[in-house]
Amino acid sequence: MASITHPGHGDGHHGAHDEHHGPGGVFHQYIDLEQQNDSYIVGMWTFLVTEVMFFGALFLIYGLYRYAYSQDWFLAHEHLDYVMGGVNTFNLLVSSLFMALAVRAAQLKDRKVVLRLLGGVMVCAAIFMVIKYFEYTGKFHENLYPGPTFTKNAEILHGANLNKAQMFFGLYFAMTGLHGVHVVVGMLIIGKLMHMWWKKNPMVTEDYIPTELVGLYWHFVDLVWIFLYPLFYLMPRPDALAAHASGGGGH
Amino acid sequence: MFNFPMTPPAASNFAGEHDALFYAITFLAVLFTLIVSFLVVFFALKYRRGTKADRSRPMYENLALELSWIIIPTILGLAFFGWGTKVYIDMRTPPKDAMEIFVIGKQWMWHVQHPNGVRENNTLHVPMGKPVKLTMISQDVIHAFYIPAFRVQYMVVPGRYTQMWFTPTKKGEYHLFCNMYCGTQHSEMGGRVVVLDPREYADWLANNGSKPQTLTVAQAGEKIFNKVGCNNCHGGADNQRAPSLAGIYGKTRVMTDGARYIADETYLREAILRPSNKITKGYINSMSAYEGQLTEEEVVSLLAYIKSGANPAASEPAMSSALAAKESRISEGTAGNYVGAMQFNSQRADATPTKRGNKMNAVGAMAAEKVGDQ
Amino acid sequence: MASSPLQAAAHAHGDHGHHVQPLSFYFKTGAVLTVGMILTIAAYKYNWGGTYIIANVIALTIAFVKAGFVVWNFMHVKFASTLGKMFAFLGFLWLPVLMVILVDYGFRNHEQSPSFQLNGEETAFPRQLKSKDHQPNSPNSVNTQNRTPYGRAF
Amino acid sequence: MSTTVTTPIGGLDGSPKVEQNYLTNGHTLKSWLLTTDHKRIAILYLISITFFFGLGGAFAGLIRYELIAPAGNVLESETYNKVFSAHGIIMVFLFLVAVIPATLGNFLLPMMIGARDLAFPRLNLLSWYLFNAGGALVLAALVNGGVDTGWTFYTPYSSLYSNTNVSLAITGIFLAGFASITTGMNFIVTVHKMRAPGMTWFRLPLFVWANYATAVVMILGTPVVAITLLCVVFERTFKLPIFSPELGGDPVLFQHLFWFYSHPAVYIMILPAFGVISELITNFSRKRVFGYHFIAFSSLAIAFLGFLVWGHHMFVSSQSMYQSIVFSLITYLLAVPSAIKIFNWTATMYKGNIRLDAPMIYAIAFMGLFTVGGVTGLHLATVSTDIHLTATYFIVAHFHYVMVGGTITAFLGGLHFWWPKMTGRLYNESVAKWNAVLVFVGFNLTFFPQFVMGFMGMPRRYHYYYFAPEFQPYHLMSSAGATALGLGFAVPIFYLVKSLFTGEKAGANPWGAHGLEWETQSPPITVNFETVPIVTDEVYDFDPVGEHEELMAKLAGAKS
Repeated sequence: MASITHPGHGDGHHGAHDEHHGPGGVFHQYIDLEQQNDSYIVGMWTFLVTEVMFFGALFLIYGLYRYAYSQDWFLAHEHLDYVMGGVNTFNLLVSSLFMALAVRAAQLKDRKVVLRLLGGVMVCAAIFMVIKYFEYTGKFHENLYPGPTFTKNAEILHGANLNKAQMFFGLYFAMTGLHGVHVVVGMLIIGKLMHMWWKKNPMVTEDYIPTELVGLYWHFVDLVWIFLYPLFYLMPRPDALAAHASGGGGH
Repeated sequence: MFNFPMTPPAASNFAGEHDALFYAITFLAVLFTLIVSFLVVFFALKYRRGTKADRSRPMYENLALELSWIIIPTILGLAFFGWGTKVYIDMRTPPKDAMEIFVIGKQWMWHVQHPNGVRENNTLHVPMGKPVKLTMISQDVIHAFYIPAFRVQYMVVPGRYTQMWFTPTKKGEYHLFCNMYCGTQHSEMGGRVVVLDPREYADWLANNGSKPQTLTVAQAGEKIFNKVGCNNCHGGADNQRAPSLAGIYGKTRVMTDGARYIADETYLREAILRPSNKITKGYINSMSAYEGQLTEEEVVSLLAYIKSGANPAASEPAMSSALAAKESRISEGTAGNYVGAMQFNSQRADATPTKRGNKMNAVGAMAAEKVGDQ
Repeated sequence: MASSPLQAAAHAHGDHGHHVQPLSFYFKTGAVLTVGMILTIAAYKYNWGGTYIIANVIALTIAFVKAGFVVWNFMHVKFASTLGKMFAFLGFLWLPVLMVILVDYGFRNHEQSPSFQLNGEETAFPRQLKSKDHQPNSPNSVNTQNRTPYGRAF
Repeated sequence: MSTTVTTPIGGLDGSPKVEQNYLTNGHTLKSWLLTTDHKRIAILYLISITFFFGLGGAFAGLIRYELIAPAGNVLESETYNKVFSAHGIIMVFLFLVAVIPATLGNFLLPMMIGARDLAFPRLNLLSWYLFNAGGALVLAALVNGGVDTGWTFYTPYSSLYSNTNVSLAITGIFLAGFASITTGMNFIVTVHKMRAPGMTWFRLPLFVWANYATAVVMILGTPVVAITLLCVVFERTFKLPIFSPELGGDPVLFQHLFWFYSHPAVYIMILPAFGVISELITNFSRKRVFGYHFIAFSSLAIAFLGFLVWGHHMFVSSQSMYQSIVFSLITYLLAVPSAIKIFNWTATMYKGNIRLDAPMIYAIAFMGLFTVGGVTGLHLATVSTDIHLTATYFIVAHFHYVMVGGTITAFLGGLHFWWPKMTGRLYNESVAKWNAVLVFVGFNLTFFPQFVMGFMGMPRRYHYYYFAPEFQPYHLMSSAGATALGLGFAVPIFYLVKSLFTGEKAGANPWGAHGLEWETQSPPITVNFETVPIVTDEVYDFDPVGEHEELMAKLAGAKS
C-alpha cells in the first residue's frame, strides 16, 4: 500500500497529541474540521441510540404491565396531577425551542443571544425540577412510594388494587426519576457550555457544533418526556371501567 | 470403582424420540466437525510452505461454492428444525386424560400432591404407562423440575402455574433435580422419581403413600413442623429469614430491644402463636401468627420436637428419607404458608446469616437416604 | 484550516446542518408541538365512550408526531447526511425488535393448559393456594373479575 | 523471520539515536494514566484484562477442585455458589466482552484504517477508567462477602431473596457496560469517519469489519441490560416492584430483557475473534482470504440475527410455545453465517503457502474448537433436545467451547501475532508453539467430558452430586484437563514478559504480513504514521504462487 504525505498535514504531532490547535479546535486525530464535526455528530447520535435503547427497555416494561393491569393503573394514575405534568410538558417544550434558537444563534456567532437563550433553558429546567419536587413530595406524603410502607388505603387510589398500583408508582418513579437525572445532567452540561461561551472559548464561539451537540442531548430529554407525559398522566379510561364512570374524561 | 455410563436411563415416552433426534444431530455434528478438521489439517500439511504442492490458479471467490455452503446447511437445519419442533409440540401438548399431579417448589425442597390428596416431599411416585401431567408453581424463586431419565424439564415460576407431562415407561428409581439455580442448597434440592406398576401405585396411594405407623410426639411434631412450613424459614442453620431452632431449647435469646429471654416452653409457644411480640435480634417481623391455626395438640407436638433438639437442618433431605416412610397425609399442606412467604415486606432488612455450612448434614442425609431406601 | 473559521464551518457543513434557518422555522415547529400537547390533553378529557383503543392510539400517535418534529427540525436530522439520518433512526428502528418480547405474552395463553390461569375455576389445585396466592394483600377488587385474559397469564 | 531490523529502540542498547515510539513517549506513570493514545490505552486494557482473567481463572480452578469429590472438597455450598458466580461475572463482564475489542481492537483498528487515533481518544481513556471502576466495584462486592446469584442474576432470586452484595456487583457491571458502550461508539465513528483516503469499505481488513459489527451490537444491546440490571438494583434498594411476582410482576420478563443483551453479547465476544482468525488465516496462508465479501457480510448478518434469538435461552422458562418455535428457527438460520466463515477460512488455506507459526496453530485450534462449539449449538437450537440439555453441563461445555475455545484461543493467537508490533520484540517461537498445543489438548480434556456428563443429566451450578456418583469420573477428567489448561494460560505470561527484555527485535513486519499496521515501525510512533497513508491496493494482496516460486528458487540456490 502506498503512502504519501497528506497535503498540509504531515508535520510532526509527536508529543503534543492532546492539544487542539487552530481556531476551530481540530484535534490531532482528525485531518480537518469537517471530519471532526462529522465525527462529533455521528458520535452524538450513536450515544442517543444507546439512550433510546436504555429508555426503550423501561417503556417495554411499562407497556407490558399497563396492558395487563390497565384498569388498576388507570385508577392509580388518577392520583397524578395532569395539570402539573402539563405545565412541565409545556415548560420542556419551551426549553427545547430556546435550545434550538440558541443553536441558531451559535451558528450566527451571536454570543449575547446564545447566553440569554441558554439561560432560558436553564430556568425552564429549574422550573421543571421544582415542579417535579412538589409532585414527588406529594406522593411521599401519601405513602404512594413503593415498598412495605405503601399505603393500605385503597380509597385514595380510587379502589385500585394496591399491588398493581404499587407497580404503577414504581415505574412512575423509575422512569420519571431517570428522566429527572437526565435533566440534571443536562443542566450541568448546559452550565458548562454557558461558561465556555461566557469565557469566549474559541471552541464554542468559532464553531457551533459543540452547542449543537448539547442541543441534541437536550432535545432528546424533551423527547423522552413527550412520551412520558401521555403515558403516565393521560391514560384513557379502560372500557371495562367506562360503564360505571360518573363523568366524562379523566376525572 | 468407576463405571462409565455414557447415556442416561431412558424411562419415558419422550426418551426414545429425544434420543433419536439427539443422535441424528450428533451424527451431523460429528460429520461436519470431521470434514472441517480433516480439511484444515490436510491443507495445513499439504500446502505448508516449501512443499511441492500445486499452487497454480489460486481461487479467491466462487459463488457456486459459497451458495452451496449456504444452501446445504440451511436445508439441513430446516429439516432438523422441523423434526425437533414436531417432538416439541408433542411435549407441550398433554393428553386430555393425563393424571394431574401438583408440584410446589420452594427453597429447597419439592412438595408433591397426588390427585387424591396424598402428599410427599422430594419424591415423586408415578404409575408406569400412564400419562402424567405436572402442574407446578413456586413459592419463592424460580426452580426447574428436571427428570433426566424422562428427558423432561420445565421451570417452576412463582406466581404462575407451569406444566409438563410425560408417560413413564420403565419401572425404577430415577434422579429428580432442581435445575434452575435457586440459592444455597440448590444442589440438594432434588430427590427421586419412583416409577411403579399401576397396581403398586394404587396400593401406594391407598396406604397414603406409606404404611401407617405410630409416631412419637416429637416425630409428630417434626411432621407438623414440615407440614405447616416452619422448615421453610427455620430449616437448617440461621439464615436470612429466620434463626435456626436447632438446640434452641433452654438457650438465652436476645431480642431487638435488647431484652433477654430463656427459650423455655412459654417463650417458644408465644414465638409460634404470636411471633411479633418478641423479635430476635437481627431479624425483622416476617413470620405470620399461628394463633388459631394450630390445635393445642399440634403446638405441644411442635414443642416436643423443638425440645428434642432435633436439628431441623437435616429435615429437608432427611424428611424425604427417614421420615418419608412415615409421611402420611398432610391435610393442609404447605400451601397455607404461601402467602406469608410471599409477602413483599417479608424481606430481611439486615440479617446476618451465619457461614456455617451444611455439608455434614448433607452427608448425613445421604446416609439416611440409603437407609430409607432399604 | 487557514481560512476564516466561518468559512471553515461553512465548508465543513456544506451539505448538512449549517444553513441558518429562519426564526420562523423554529417558532412554527414550537407551535406545532404546543398544539400537539393541547390536542393530547383534549383527547384525554374527551369521553370516547368506551373506545379505549382509539383513545390510546390517538395519544400515542400525537406523541410520535411530536417526537418526529423534534427529531426532524430541532435536532436537524432534516439537514443531516444519509449516515446521520441512519443513526438518528437506528435506535427507533431497533426498539421494535426489543418489543418482540411482548409477542411472548400475547401467545402464552394459547397453550393447552387451563391450569395456566390463576383465576381459572376448573383447576383442582390446592384450595389455599388458589384463593390466596394471586392477591396477597388486596382488600379491594374492583376489577379482579373482568381482568383481561392476558392479565391472567401472569 | 525478517532480518531487517529497523533503528534500535532508544536507551536499551546505548545507541545514541533515540527512536521515538509510543512506548518511549513519556515514561512517567502520569504519561500512562492520562494518555489518550489508543495504543497505550490498549496496553492498559491488556493489563487490567489479564488481571481479571487470572482472577476468574483462579475461581474456575476452585470450582474444578471442589467438584473432584461428589460431596465437595473444601467449600461450603454458600461459598461454592459465590465462587461460580464470581467466575461467571468476572469472565463474562470483565473479560470476554472487552478482551479483543478493547486490547487488540483498540490497538489495531485505527492503524488498520490509516488513522492517527480513534475518533474520541479521551472517551477511550474514560472507557478504561469506567472499566476499572466497574471491576473495582465487583471486586469490592466479592471482598465484602461475595455474590451468589450466578452471572445471570435471575429474578426474583437476585432481586428479593439473595442477601449478598448483588447491588454492588450490578453497579460494577453497569459501569463496565458503559465502558463497552463508549468503546462501541468510538469504533463506529472511527470506522465511518476516520478511514484513510482510498480505504474503501471493501478494502477494510476483516478484523475491522468484525469489530464494527461488534460495536453495533454493543451500542444496541448494552443499554438494555444496563437498565434491566438497574431495575434489579431499584427493586432491591427502593423496593420498586418491577419483576416481583408477589405484586403481579413477571420474573420471566427479566430473562427476556437480560438475554436480549446477553445473547448478542455472545457475539460481542466471538465476532472480534472471527476478525482475528480471518487475519491470521490469510496472513499465514500467504493468500488473499477466500470470499472476502461473504465473511464481511456474515459478520453483519450475525450481528443482526444475533438480536433475534435471545429466546432460545428460555425454551423451558415458560415462555409461549410459539415463541420458542420461532426462536428455534432463527437460531438455525444464525448457524449459517458462522458456517460460511468456517468454510471460507478452510478454503483460504487451499493452495496457500502455509506457515505453521504459533499464531497459526492457535487459529487452527480455533477452527477445530469453534466448530465443535458451533455444531453442539444445534442440539441446543432444537427445542425438544434443548429441553433435556438446558442448564446441564452440556450447555457449560458448549459455551466454553465457543468462549474459551473460540474467543480466548483467538485472542492468544492474535496477541502472539501482533505482539511484535505492540512491543517491537519477538518471543520464543518454539515455546509458544508447544504452548498452543498444550492449550488445545488441555481444553479438550477439560470440556469434552462435560458434553457426556450433560447429556447424562448433570445439572450445572451443582455443588454436591453425592446422590449421583456416576458423574464423578467425568468431573475428574475435567479437573485434570483444567490443570493443563491453566498451565497453558499461565505460560504465555512468562515468555511474553521475558521477550520484553531479552526478545529479539522484531522489525516493522516480522511475519511479512500485509495490512496498514505493518507498514509502520514496531512499536509504532504515537500518531501511528509519519504521513497519512493513501491506500491504493486491495486488502490482502498476497501472491502465493510467486512467493512459492521465489522460495523454491532460493532453496535451489542455497543447495547448489
